[in-house]
Amino acid sequence: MKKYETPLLDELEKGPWPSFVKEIKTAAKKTEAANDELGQLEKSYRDKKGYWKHGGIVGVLGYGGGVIGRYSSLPNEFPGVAHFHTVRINQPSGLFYNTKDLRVILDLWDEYGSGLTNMHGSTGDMVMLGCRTEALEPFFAEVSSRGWDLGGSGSALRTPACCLGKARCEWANIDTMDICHDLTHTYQDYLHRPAWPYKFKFKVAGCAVDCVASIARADCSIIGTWKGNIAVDQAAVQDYAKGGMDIKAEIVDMCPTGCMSYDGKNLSIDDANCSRCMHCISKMTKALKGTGEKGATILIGSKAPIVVGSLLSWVIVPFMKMEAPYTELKEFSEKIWEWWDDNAKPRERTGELIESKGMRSFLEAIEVDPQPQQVYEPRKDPFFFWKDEDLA
Amino acid sequence: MKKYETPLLDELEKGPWPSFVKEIKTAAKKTEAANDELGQLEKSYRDKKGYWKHGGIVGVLGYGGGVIGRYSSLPNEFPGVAHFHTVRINQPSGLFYNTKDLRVILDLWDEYGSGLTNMHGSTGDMVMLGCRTEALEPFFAEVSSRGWDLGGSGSALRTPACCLGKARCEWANIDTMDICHDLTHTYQDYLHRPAWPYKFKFKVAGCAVDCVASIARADCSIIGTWKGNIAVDQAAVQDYAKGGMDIKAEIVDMCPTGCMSYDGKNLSIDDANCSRCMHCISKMTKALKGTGEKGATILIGSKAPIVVGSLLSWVIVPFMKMEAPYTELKEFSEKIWEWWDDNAKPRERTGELIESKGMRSFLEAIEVDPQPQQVYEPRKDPFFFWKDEDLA
Amino acid sequence: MAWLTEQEAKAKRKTDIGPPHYSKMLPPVIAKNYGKWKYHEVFTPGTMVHVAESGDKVYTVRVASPRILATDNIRTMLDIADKYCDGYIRWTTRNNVEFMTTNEANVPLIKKAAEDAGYPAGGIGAGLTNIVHTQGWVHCHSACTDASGLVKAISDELFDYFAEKRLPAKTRFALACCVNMCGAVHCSDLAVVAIHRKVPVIDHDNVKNMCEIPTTVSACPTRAISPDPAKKSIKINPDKCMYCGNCFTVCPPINIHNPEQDGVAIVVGGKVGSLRKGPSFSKLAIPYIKNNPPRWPEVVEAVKNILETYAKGARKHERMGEWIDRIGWEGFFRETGIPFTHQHIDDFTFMRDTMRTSAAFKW
Amino acid sequence: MAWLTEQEAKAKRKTDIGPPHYSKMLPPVIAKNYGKWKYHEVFTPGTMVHVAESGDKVYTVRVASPRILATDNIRTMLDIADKYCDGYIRWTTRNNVEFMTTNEANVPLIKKAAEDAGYPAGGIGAGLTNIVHTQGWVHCHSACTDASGLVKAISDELFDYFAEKRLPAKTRFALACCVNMCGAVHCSDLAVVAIHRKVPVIDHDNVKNMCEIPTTVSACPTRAISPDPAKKSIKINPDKCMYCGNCFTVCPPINIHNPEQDGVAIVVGGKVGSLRKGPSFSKLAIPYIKNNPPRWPEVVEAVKNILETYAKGARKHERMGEWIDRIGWEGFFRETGIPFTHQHIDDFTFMRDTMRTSAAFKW
Ligand code: SRM
Ligand code: SRM
Ligand code: SRM
Ligand code: SRM
Ligand code: SF4
Ligand code: SF4
Ligand code: SF4
Ligand code: SF4
Ligand code: SF4
Ligand code: SF4
Ligand code: SF4
Ligand code: SF4
Repeated sequence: MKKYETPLLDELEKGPWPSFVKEIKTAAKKTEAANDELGQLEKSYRDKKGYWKHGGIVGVLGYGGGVIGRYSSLPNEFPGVAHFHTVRINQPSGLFYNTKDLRVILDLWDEYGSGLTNMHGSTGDMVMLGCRTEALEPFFAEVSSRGWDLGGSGSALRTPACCLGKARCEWANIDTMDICHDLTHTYQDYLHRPAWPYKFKFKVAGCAVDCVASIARADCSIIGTWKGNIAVDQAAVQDYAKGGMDIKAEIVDMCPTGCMSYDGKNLSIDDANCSRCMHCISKMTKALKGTGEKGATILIGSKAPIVVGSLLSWVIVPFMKMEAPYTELKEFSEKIWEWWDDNAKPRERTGELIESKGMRSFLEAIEVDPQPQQVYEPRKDPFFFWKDEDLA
Repeated sequence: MKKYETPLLDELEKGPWPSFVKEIKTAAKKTEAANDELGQLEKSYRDKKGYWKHGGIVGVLGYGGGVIGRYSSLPNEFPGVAHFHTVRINQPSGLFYNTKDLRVILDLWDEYGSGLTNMHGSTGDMVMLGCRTEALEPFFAEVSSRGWDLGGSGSALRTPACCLGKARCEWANIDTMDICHDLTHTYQDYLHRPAWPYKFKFKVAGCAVDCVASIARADCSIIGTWKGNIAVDQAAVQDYAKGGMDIKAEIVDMCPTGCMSYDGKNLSIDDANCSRCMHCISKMTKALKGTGEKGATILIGSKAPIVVGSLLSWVIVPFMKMEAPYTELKEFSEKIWEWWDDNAKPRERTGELIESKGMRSFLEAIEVDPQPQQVYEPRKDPFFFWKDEDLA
Repeated sequence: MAWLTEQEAKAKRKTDIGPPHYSKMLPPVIAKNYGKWKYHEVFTPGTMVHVAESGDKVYTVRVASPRILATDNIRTMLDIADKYCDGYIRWTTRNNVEFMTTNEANVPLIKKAAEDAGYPAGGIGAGLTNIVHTQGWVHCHSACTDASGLVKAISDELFDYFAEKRLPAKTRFALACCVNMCGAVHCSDLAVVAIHRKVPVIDHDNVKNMCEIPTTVSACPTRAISPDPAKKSIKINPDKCMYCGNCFTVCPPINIHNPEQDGVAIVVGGKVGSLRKGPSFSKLAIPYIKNNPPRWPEVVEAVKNILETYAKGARKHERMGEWIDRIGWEGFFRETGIPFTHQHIDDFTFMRDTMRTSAAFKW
Repeated sequence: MAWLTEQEAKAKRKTDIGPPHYSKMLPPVIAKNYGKWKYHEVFTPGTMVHVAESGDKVYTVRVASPRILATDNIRTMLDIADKYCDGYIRWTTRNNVEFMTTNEANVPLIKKAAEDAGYPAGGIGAGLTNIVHTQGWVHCHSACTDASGLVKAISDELFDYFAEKRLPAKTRFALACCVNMCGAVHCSDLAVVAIHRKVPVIDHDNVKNMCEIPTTVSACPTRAISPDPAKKSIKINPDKCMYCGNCFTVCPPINIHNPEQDGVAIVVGGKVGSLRKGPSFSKLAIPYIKNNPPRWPEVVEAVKNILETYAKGARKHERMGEWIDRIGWEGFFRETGIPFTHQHIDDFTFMRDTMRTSAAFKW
């Protein structure tokens, strides 16, 4: 293997934060791919630009996604990265691993790939970084025979993701990991075979804290919530006070709805006006707990800014029960896909289509009634549409 | 004169609120115009529709505005309102009158018009309701010879208006009545001879309370403010407390910036974080007072919803001194008109043009620097323009 | 008095002289203390005093006006002003009438005299002032309801909030007789705006003579209008029309009036001042109530429900919109019992800013 | 290990089996107390405990990761997990690594072992967790800065806020190497997004073979692109282009990269959770800083200034955006000393919602 001088990258081995340059150098000891990645990257640092071509279409037999084609624009100079495709392996729900199973993947990746990974990609996949075209099939055969499968890419269902939820969090209102797993398995076909106008992402969070940022980057954000009161353990409140918490300033005054009061002894909540924002619960977890019926709020439409500005997901179903096999959620999703598939232009995300067709068409198509919980505020201009059926 | 049966309108003579029907009937005793107005209006009530035609162009010699043409669509049935034009007489600043001068107008109106008025129209004019075409010239000659003039209409400067300001209000930071009077007189030509793409309105309020709703309905809203601290008279604060005011709940907790505190004795204000919203001052007028340099915030662009939704005025100049002869304000306004006149389509208001051309073009044209006070928040998407001069 | 002849008129007329100087119109106490006021106090909904640095005081009595005023009745007001107010009077920016006096003893006399003339006192401080409104069927061709009549019907019902009862804060009520909204209806605590619900009807024969087709086409904000070359007229795509009436304004043969389907919408929660919450637009509460003259009982009922729900629920100094901000719009619809419909969802221009993008809301 | 032959691969491969079931991946204490957790406590930025209703406890040590991980180094982590964590490990949704144990005594040992391997503990509670980022020059053709290197440079400088120092609240920092923003950059407390500033350059000879012209034309959100029939190519109106790169994504012969003018913008004040203030977008703080690899000192300086101004000014539990809401954006620019430019004013789509329509603001 060539030995590259990397004076610029070497600067990034210094300092307390773990160094990605060290990681690449570690892998570079084993694979030419990682070694040439290092060389090409040094050149990028020198020239202030990347040296990758537009991705080409590569993949494994019978799948339309799961691999991102990537070719160096300097294949002669850096033959090890002439092909440098990404293989997305669908992560297990919640990102827990037993070391035994994970070691198997690592060994296979040293054999077939660059030895470099991302644990994980932004969507959630185990991203295997740097694979030659001819290695794709055998690598896939190896991993799939061990019980793993690829994640999504292209105009398809993307790998669903979730927060760890009930696995280790006292606030989970729904079984995020199970929902994520179930959706992933139910919709394998949509995931592997791009057949839609564009990508569609699910993310599942156990509560409004949203530790998987679902509201910002999922066409369908599923967020756990409850319908009852917040139970207050007054003794535990007192413990927090004794521990030095300024309950008035930190809890009551920061409650966004102003529905709490504290008289120095008892904390009380006007539950009808609580918006279940999770602030007080998160700061006094030993004292407060949501009670009553559990379920999820379903929000639709978020995405990154290309090309008309980012969207956050919109509340569509304020409350949906979430019990396996999640039939209501699935029927709901399928109605959305049908409407989207019928109406969208290529590369038009669900949220963008709702914007262009109007919320009424969308709600009517998926058979959801208008409800004040769907909006921050009603319209401000006097211009609105009437259908004949409205003019009674 | 015909005698109309008005069973529907008669219903509106009942009840404690002053009755416009009584007013029309009062005038109907004197003029056929008012009498036929009554008859036609009864018919409107019966048929649930108006009986007026689109206005035609009528006016007085040498003026392009000040009169709104109005013709009945049933001139044979109601000959008294066959012509029923409106004459807008420019009100004196602040809407104060001495009875002597006003009586002169009333007498003339009984002679030449219907005897019906609006005191005042929404823009601010004395609205004389119902005049025949042939009466316009002599009526105008009479009133103008007594020192009155017409107000604006059409695509022109509209009659400026103001709150009463220093005349009777302790909070006025600027001399609203003088500014309004001065602008009106300086721009007589623009007011009487429509030469612009559309209407342009000035409204002047002495403080952020905005008792003339300038921010909602003036292309140029001029709102008084100050640059110093709020002086606190602690003894007066105590008087309010003794008088039963809950200073914590009513003042401190309602301060939008959270910049006040009260320890039961002293009220203190972190002036750097006060936004001069006027809440505390308005509720404790004896105790609090803005100090330091006085001037105005200039906001541009508000209008009614036709056709792309209402606009509120935008802060363009956070602070401008306001001393007669208001040269800075006038130069500023003239720059706006020049840019607007050069760029607008017909019937495009200033605010709409700014929207369509972009704030940068506008600010550059009028030579105002970008400032954070102009925005609630900066942009949220990563898409923005660069000019060559920015790429240093 | 005889009409001026054409010649007399020509000789007499002056132009570009502007309105008279306000200094001629000011009561002496106002002129003297101009810019030197110290504080004011509200006594009753109809009376207040302003105290100057000099110690001078001016008492104000504010009285209701129907805005349409006959000259004879204005003269009655002027008589009162001559008697008690040194011959001065003023109107407010909302068209109420103000009598000012330096003599406190005159206050009840003024009130009584005005009331006797039919103009009761009120509107000051934390209550309802008069409903601002525009022309309606009385004068405007664009009106799809009457303004004065509807205002009269509502004001009768809410009269106590003008003259006696207090509310949590000032409540500004406005009425517009069409979506041109000649007023600050779009930024009122409570407002009624008249709307159409049917696509305009075109009198094709007159279009070619009376309209400029390109202007008409481009007047439509939703691009619902296109030329119809066959008829030398225009055509309207009914799915795109949202009944703004702009085409009707620019082209007389287009008629948007439809007596059976025209009516009013109720909007709430706007404000103008920058106190506490910034100026803000009113938002849709009720998308449609039919026109039912002469007293529009359904509209009266609806606005009363909203006003009284607010009066019950809001904290002191909270304007309508601030109360709604605190309880949330879901709280508003819950408390008032008003149904939420497709029309409430703003999917014309502002969907992005108005749809809820948060998992926090109230049931 | 030898590569599978084509035939072997075919025989072995399975499809549509999805990921393994998570139950196989859970440490026993997690499996046992699944859905039955009672509360947690944060000890240090790198350690916390969760206590179950059963009384069981699980201690978590969270350690930093550069996200680009070599298999050999992951194996080192797995060795630690085998030694102290019953053979289980997890990654977080932000790509940190978590070691869990039921034995409190293991906590310092895990910390030490991970630190020795180069992965220091931190990121829990009210402080800075790792900077999420994407591919950059390491792998993506779209990148106009490097992601990993810039993150490394910033993280070194802000390391104490990850490992030791506390902030008023959790601070989420993200970095995107182009405006596609593969992450939640648009909703982060603090974020860096790489941008272009020059109109794309077109390789006209290749357009006809490599692009669909209509697709390319319609890909432009600002309608800056039109067909150029003479050249059988397209042309771009430079006044309309805002450098989004969408044309470059759909048509390879369009090159938007410009090493001297590409750089990054800094955005602030976004958040994702619904606690207190709802989810919200990050807003522009600094429109441009040039690319200066390998350590981007100007960017490091700029974000440090913002973070420390926030740390000094915010109240407890106030996220970056909440602090800014309280002091106002005019307060933000005043406190940080960042200049306000034309680029900050949102006149592309959202001018109406972002221009100040109030007379209330701070000097
Ligand atoms: C690998 C990954 C970044 C990472 O380093 O983690 C990634 C990488 C790419 N993204 Fe992404 N996106 C990745 C998560 C995201 C996310 C975050 C998420 O899924 O939670 C987003 C924002 C959310 C969203 O979907 O809007 C995201 C929004 C985009 C977009 C903009 C899409 C839009 O509708 O606005 C594009 C542009 C496109 O599709 O042409 C894009 C395009 C791309 C491409 C395919 C660019 C291209 O045209 O070749 C990148 C390939 C990079 C490479 O060569 O490795 N990527 N992309 C992430 C997927 C890994 C995984 O499977 O786990
Ligand atoms: C008389 C008056 C209403 C009143 O009863 O008080 C009035 C009456 C008319 N207005 Fe107005 N506007 C009146 C103040 C307003 C205001 C309020 C203000 O000026 O403070 C507004 C909202 C602010 C604004 O300018 O946006 C207003 C916004 C409109 C609009 C919408 C303009 C826009 O850009 O959105 C129109 C439509 C038009 O211009 O075609 C309009 C058009 C009209 C016309 C001329 C309708 C027409 O096409 O014939 C009305 C004539 C009515 C009539 O026959 O008497 N009027 N108009 C007000 C003027 C009296 C005066 O001079 O004092
Ligand atoms: C006379 C008048 C000005 C004029 O030049 O004519 C006026 C006069 C005063 N206003 Fe006003 N306001 C007048 C229209 C307005 C308007 C404009 C409008 O309604 O179209 C507003 C803006 C309303 C809005 O924000 O939507 C207005 C919002 C206020 C407020 C703010 C109330 C609030 O809490 O938001 C105050 C302060 C207060 O009440 O504490 C105020 C206070 C005052 C004070 C106390 C100012 C003073 O120190 O003299 C005056 C008497 C109080 C009163 O009426 O209760 N005035 N006031 C107007 C009377 C209208 C009427 O007949 O009812
Ligand atoms: C492990 C992880 C979930 C996972 O499935 O991997 C997680 C775990 C916890 N989060 Fe989180 N959050 C995790 C990503 C997030 C995200 C998503 C993100 O950053 O992309 C958010 C949304 C951030 C936002 O709003 O922009 C998030 C916002 C929170 C908050 C809200 C903070 C706030 O005041 O706004 C809390 C509550 C708190 O800190 O009081 C919280 C609290 C918690 C608790 C205490 C929940 C619990 O009871 O176990 C967990 C440990 C606290 C900690 O890390 O400080 N977690 N947390 C994620 C760790 C990421 C990391 O490596 O740093
Ligand atoms: S989103 Fe809620 S349930 Fe999920 S990990 Fe975060 S706090 Fe726990
Ligand atoms: S969850 Fe939020 S809204 Fe409800 S009481 Fe707690 S802080 Fe207030
Ligand atoms: S706007 Fe201000 S100065 Fe003018 S009357 Fe109202 S409170 Fe007084
Ligand atoms: S003027 Fe407004 S912001 Fe300033 S101290 Fe008073 S209430 Fe607070
Ligand atoms: S609101 Fe409409 S109907 Fe009423 S006066 Fe104005 S233009 Fe005429
Ligand atoms: S009413 Fe308005 S939307 Fe309908 S056709 Fe006419 S201009 Fe267009
Ligand atoms: S943000 Fe842009 S450059 Fe970075 S990985 Fe995503 S598409 Fe590639
Ligand atoms: S970079 Fe974006 S705005 Fe510029 S031409 Fe290409 S697609 Fe259009």
